[in-house]
Amino acid sequence: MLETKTAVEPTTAPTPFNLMQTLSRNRRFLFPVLALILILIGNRLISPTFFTIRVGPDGRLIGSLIDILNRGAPTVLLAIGMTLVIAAKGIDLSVGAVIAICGAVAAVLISTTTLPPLLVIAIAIGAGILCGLWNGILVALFDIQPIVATLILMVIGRGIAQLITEGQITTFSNESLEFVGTGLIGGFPFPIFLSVIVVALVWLLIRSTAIGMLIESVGANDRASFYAGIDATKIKLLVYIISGICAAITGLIITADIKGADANNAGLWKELDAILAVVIGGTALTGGRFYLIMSVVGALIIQSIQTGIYISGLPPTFNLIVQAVVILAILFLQSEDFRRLFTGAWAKLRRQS
Amino acid sequence: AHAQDSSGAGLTIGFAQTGSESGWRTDFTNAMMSEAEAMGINLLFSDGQQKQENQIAALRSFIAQGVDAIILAPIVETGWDDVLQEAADAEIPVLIIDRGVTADPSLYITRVASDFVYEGRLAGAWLATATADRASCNVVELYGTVGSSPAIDRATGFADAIALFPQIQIIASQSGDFTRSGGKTVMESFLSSMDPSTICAVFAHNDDMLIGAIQAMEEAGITPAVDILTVSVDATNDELQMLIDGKANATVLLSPYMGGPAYQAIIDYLGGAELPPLIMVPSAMYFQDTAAAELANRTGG
Amino acid sequence: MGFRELMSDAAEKQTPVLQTSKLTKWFGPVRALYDVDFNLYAGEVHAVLGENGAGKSTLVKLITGVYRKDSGAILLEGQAIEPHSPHEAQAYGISTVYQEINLIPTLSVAENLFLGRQPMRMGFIKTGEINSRAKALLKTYNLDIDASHTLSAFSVAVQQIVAIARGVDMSAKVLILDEPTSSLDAHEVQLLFEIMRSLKARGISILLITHFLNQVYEISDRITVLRNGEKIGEYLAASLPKRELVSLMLGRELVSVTDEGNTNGKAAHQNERSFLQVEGIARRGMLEPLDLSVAKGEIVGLAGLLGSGRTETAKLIFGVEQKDIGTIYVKGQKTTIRSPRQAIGQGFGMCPEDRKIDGIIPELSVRENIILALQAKRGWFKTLSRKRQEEIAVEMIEAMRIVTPDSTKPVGQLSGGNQQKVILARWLASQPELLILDEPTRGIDVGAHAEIIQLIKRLCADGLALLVISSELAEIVEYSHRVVVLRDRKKLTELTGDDISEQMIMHTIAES
Amino acid sequence: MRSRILPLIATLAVFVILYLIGWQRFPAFGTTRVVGNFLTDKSFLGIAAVGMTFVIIAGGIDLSVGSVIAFTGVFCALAIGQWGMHPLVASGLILLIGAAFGAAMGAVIYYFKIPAFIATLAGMFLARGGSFVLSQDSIPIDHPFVNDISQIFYVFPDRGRFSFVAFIFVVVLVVGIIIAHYTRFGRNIYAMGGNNTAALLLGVPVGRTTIGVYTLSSFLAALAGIVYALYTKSGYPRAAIGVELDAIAAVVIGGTLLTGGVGFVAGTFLGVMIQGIIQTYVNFDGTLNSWWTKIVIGLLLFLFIIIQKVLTSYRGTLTFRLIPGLSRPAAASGTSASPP
Ligand SMILES: Nc1ncnc2c1ncn2[C@@H]1O[C@H](COP(=O)(O)OP(=O)(O)OP(=O)(O)O)[C@@H](O)[C@H]1O
Ligand SMILES: Nc1ncnc2c1ncn2[C@@H]1O[C@H](COP(=O)(O)OP(=O)(O)OP(=O)(O)O)[C@@H](O)[C@H]1O
Ligand SMILES: [Mg+2]
Ligand SMILES: [Mg+2]
Repeated sequence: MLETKTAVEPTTAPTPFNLMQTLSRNRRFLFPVLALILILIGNRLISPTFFTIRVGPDGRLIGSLIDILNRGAPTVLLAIGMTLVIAAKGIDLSVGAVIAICGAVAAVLISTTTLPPLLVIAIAIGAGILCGLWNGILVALFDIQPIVATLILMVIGRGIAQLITEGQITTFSNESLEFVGTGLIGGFPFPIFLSVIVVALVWLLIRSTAIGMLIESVGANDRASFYAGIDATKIKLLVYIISGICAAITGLIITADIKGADANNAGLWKELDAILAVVIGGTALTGGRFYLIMSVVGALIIQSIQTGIYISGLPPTFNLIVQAVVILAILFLQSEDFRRLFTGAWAKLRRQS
Repeated sequence: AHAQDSSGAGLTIGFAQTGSESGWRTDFTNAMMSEAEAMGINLLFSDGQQKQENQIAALRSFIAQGVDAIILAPIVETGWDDVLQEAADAEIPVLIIDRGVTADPSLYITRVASDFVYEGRLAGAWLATATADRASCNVVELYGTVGSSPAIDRATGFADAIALFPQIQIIASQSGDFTRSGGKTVMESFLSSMDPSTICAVFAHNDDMLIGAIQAMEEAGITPAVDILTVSVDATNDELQMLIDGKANATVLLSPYMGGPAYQAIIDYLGGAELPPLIMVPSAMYFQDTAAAELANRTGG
Repeated sequence: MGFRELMSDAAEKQTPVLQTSKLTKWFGPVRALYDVDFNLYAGEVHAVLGENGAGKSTLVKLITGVYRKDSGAILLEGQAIEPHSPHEAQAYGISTVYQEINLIPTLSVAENLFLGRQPMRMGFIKTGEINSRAKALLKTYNLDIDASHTLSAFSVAVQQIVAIARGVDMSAKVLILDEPTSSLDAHEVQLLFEIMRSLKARGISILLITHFLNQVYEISDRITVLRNGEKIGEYLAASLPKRELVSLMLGRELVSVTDEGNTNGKAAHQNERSFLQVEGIARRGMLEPLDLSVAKGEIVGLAGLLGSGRTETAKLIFGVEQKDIGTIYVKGQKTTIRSPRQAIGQGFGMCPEDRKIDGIIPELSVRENIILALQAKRGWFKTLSRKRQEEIAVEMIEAMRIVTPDSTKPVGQLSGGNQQKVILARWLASQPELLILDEPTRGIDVGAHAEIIQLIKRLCADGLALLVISSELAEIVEYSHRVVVLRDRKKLTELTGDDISEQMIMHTIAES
Repeated sequence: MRSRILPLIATLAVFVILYLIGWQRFPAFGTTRVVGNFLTDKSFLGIAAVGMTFVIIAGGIDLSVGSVIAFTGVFCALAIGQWGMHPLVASGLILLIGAAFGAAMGAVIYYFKIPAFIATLAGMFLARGGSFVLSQDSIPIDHPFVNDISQIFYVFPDRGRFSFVAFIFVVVLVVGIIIAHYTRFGRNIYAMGGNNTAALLLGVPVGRTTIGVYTLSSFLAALAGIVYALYTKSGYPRAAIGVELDAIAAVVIGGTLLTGGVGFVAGTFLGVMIQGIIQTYVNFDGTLNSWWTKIVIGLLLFLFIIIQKVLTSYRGTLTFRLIPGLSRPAAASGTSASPP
């Protein structure tokens, strides 16, 4: 080669910039967590017993914090699948319908057949995989725009779920299946464990293999990924299938929780919660970089707002407005440009005084 | 329109249903369909999917097809004037079922309905008698879908009734969206955020929410119907079972069997009879001791 | 040249049309521009030169309001201005052609040319006139295309000409050209220079950024050299020898910019069995049947004018586009290649022409971009350990002298030339047997340019088969063992040995 | 040029085919009454969808339209019935409020870089919540002026009606097409959606245009709300739930790419009409119960999209997407711009 004097070294700035950099590096993680903490504190101000956890019968822990984790589990699960789908530049509007389908499948099978509960659960998850596969095929092979492709299943899916339950709430009584929704381990409701397990598994799948990077690559620039030899079709199929599985597990939880499949209402508008959680967590809807754990934080934020509204004593008429205002506040807090507006004003003030 | 004898055979009737948001609604739809079949009526069914505009479009389609009569289960009370006028112009009689409409009564032949406010009052009155001997009774309300007329009316009726009994207070009210999991979630958060022993009764705008709430109570170690009294509306089969099991106290019947009276009214009308402006389907209440008989009656018949 | 001296003397006395003083810009910890004073006088062509990442584009973007300056001032005709957006800069009379092609792929060529300045009648756009005016405008650039077609249907070169045509047509006081010629061949460049001269004559000042030093000397009056974000100096082009210029830019001597003599003496490879053999591949409207072979340890150059079908040939071989007919043999085995994935499986690698669209994954880090192809080749589960990834990345960053604070920086934030190096690094890391390079030196600075040519030769010596496309004939001539000449989407001939020379290639193209 | 209007032609073809099939099965399909119904029943959706078209072409999305429609209805009903405003004054006022609401969302999206999906989702919650706060009940609108207006219609030969609201829809459509293709604002919207960074560098006033496009969308949503209020003569806080999804579906069916930069207002009209046809078909059939209604609507939508895909895909055959980048080069290049 040529004579190799060290290449141009980027000059490093004095300390204040380093501080800025550390801040900006961790900004993505800092602000959602900060928002969650603020909301929890807000809830504590509304209800003095918010942080209190008492022990109920059969050792069940009862308290608002447990509620948030337990009730947040469905959103957490959906948000995980949705994060991957969004990272691959897609979106999955059908998760609500998939919840209904899988719940219906499980409830009908358990109440009308003698299949063992584990098999029923497996079949329900299989239904979720099928749904994901269908979405994936439409998006990856038929090249239909994700929002429309999944809209089709969103419409059809709820119809299918109603078809399975014939529009009734199919109730059942089976301890094993009920355990999925209401079981206890060490006083904690089982859905909490379920969501932790799924988060861990997906995390492992994504980070101990190359799949995470490949998803980000496909989502950020699918043409360049194509040139680099990445099989985008498979990646897209995979993310929709994972989303389908997450929705299926959510469907099982929701169904087991009320010991019945409510095809009409199970998971209704849940897709919006999931998308919101992903975005609050910092993953861009335009695909690319994703932040799995932050999506979980996002889901918990949404559930904390919801629980806060329940305990606030405010008339239900105000629910939506409160939600909108809190969510906007969080997004503003996260927006660098918004913060700059204030830091700028503050700096000016300080300079004047 | 045809001149008809008293059987409905050969009539084509369009039925614009609101949607399929609950088990009760499905019962109602099924009852409408099976009753039509029994009477030999050709029923054109349209599911409005919770949207008034879809229902209006359905009515317009029925008019364009030239059906003999239209039955409308309006999702909301207002906004039907123009399309009802169109039907009148096309000389197609319209019958309103379930919820009411604000349109000029001359635009429809009659309304077959139950009264949501009355249901709320019944529930309130029952609670007042059940707690007559208590010094105070704090009620939590499981509100239906915000802005829907059954929720608004049942809340109003209940509030009217308990206003006469100062010892009864609503201490919390949240929307469970008429769903089971909604009811369970809201009840759960009530139980976590307040001392359960301060709650005397729960009033749910429908049975599904109550069933969810009962599960929440059981999980929190509270005995429903004993520690906390319950009253709700609909009298679905699942709720009757709860009554039989002693997990609930009372439910107000909202009958899904409105098709028969409705078809009969149309046949009468086409035959030239005068109709009363409102045909009420009887309301009733079921308790722990009367539920079993009703359930047997339903599943048997 | 007395004329130039005279002109610049005159310039010294007048106030500059455009002036920056102590302009500074930080990107986090990276100092992209520091205390730069820059003067652009009326009616001059002023070249801004420097290595990749020296801060040239940053200077441009500060002037046009894409970035906000940290400190310093920008003056237009003596008045301080503070453009907040390119829109405002345009209103000041500053028109810019940015480094990467920045046009709207989904709009038609004509609409791109007249976006924001469409001919109007009573508040409404005269659509018909846009197309006819576009056609007329492109005629002056010797481009005879249907301007009502969507821009994305055209090659990079055409898009670049469109961008230039738009910028030039809009220029009022100042025209800024950031590497306008990176995809153009000599003919187009001459055309552009002619147009620049006529603009100059009309008193319009031109800021030119380029890595082609010959072009600098041909057209510019004055040179400002940037290095590492700082201004090294301002010189009259006529009085600055090229060698000195290079060392000013690099901050060191450049040993043997072109190490003399080409490598094509080694015709021995001819006899070896080809690694890749292509027979009669063609696709309607894209390429006429073409034969080609590349052996290991051999460099085959593809030469031709713009639109001659070089990129298409590469795309068909690499499976980016599907061929209608023809066969591809790899190591004598007949193979089907329907996607880059399959091509990579056969040991191919391809560095595409359009780095922004087909090359970089802007959000991913330098490290991830570098190991991407290698990882894709290994599949989902055979992951490279983080440590190994880091090693590869660091090795490549050093070997290719990629200017980046560390391997975690998103590639989208690197300077254009460094992005190009990252893509090259990606393919080298994937350890291919055959490397197809489409314009590998596009946007690369002089120092790196020489390095990349060295690299190509070294790879060849290491036994790689290389198929290289370049618009720079000198470059092709320097390293190719064989040169395939294309014209009008057809292979004209194949030159070998001593026949390989710029004159011969030009001659072949011009003849027939 | 031809390749760009191909989706539009394909959509038109599918529309015609569907219509003919409908006509074949139900002779009433051919009457002007059904055609008039199409226009009238879908007018509010159509108006909102025109606004949505612009937003989507600009590369954004607006989830607030359904809520804005509801808010408008409730506001008008209260303004006319309780605050004693003249309907024209109330309409003018709500159009202003709508436009301001859209401008606010646009500003939040542009200045604070909050994704459109989320900013407008918050807008959706706000507007819906606002309508609940104004009133929980549905409120009838009873005003002689409103009654007169809703009696304006042109009667076709066999009793079909071309109503006043349908007239507004058609006017909005024509104005929309003109804005999209014959104004700088319109072309800037296309440019922004094609490649936001490049548009900025080319001197498109991106901030102004972003705010403008959401203003336009909310303005049209408010207009759709007025039309809806006229259509139902009432205001209802739960009205038009989910209309944004219908509008998005109409826009996309009409050949507009959700990735931005490509699309037609006229296509949106076809998209709306296709939804109308599917709905009318299901209504005429009358034998589908609630769940089969959903399944059939979804399947017809699916079928339609597949036919459209086949008609527009290269060489007329269904090209499976084995080569992801190439089937949509515009979309890919539009989004891979490096950050400024
Ligand atoms: N948006 C950005 N964010 C962070 N760093 C940036 C950004 N844009 C440029 N830089 C950094 O600023 C420095 C100067 O970049 P610039 O693009 O001005 O170089 P250049 O002289 O134009 O190089 P080239 O010849 O390769 O185009 C580089 O180190 C680059 O990494
Ligand atoms: N000067 C020109 N006039 C008209 N059309 C041109 C011109 N240059 C290129 N084109 C068009 O651009 C399209 C793509 O050709 P392309 O430029 O990619 O070929 P190429 O040989 O790879 O050239 P390069 O690699 O220099 O871009 C062709 O359809 C061609 O007609
Ligand atoms: Mg540059
Ligand atoms: Mg090329």
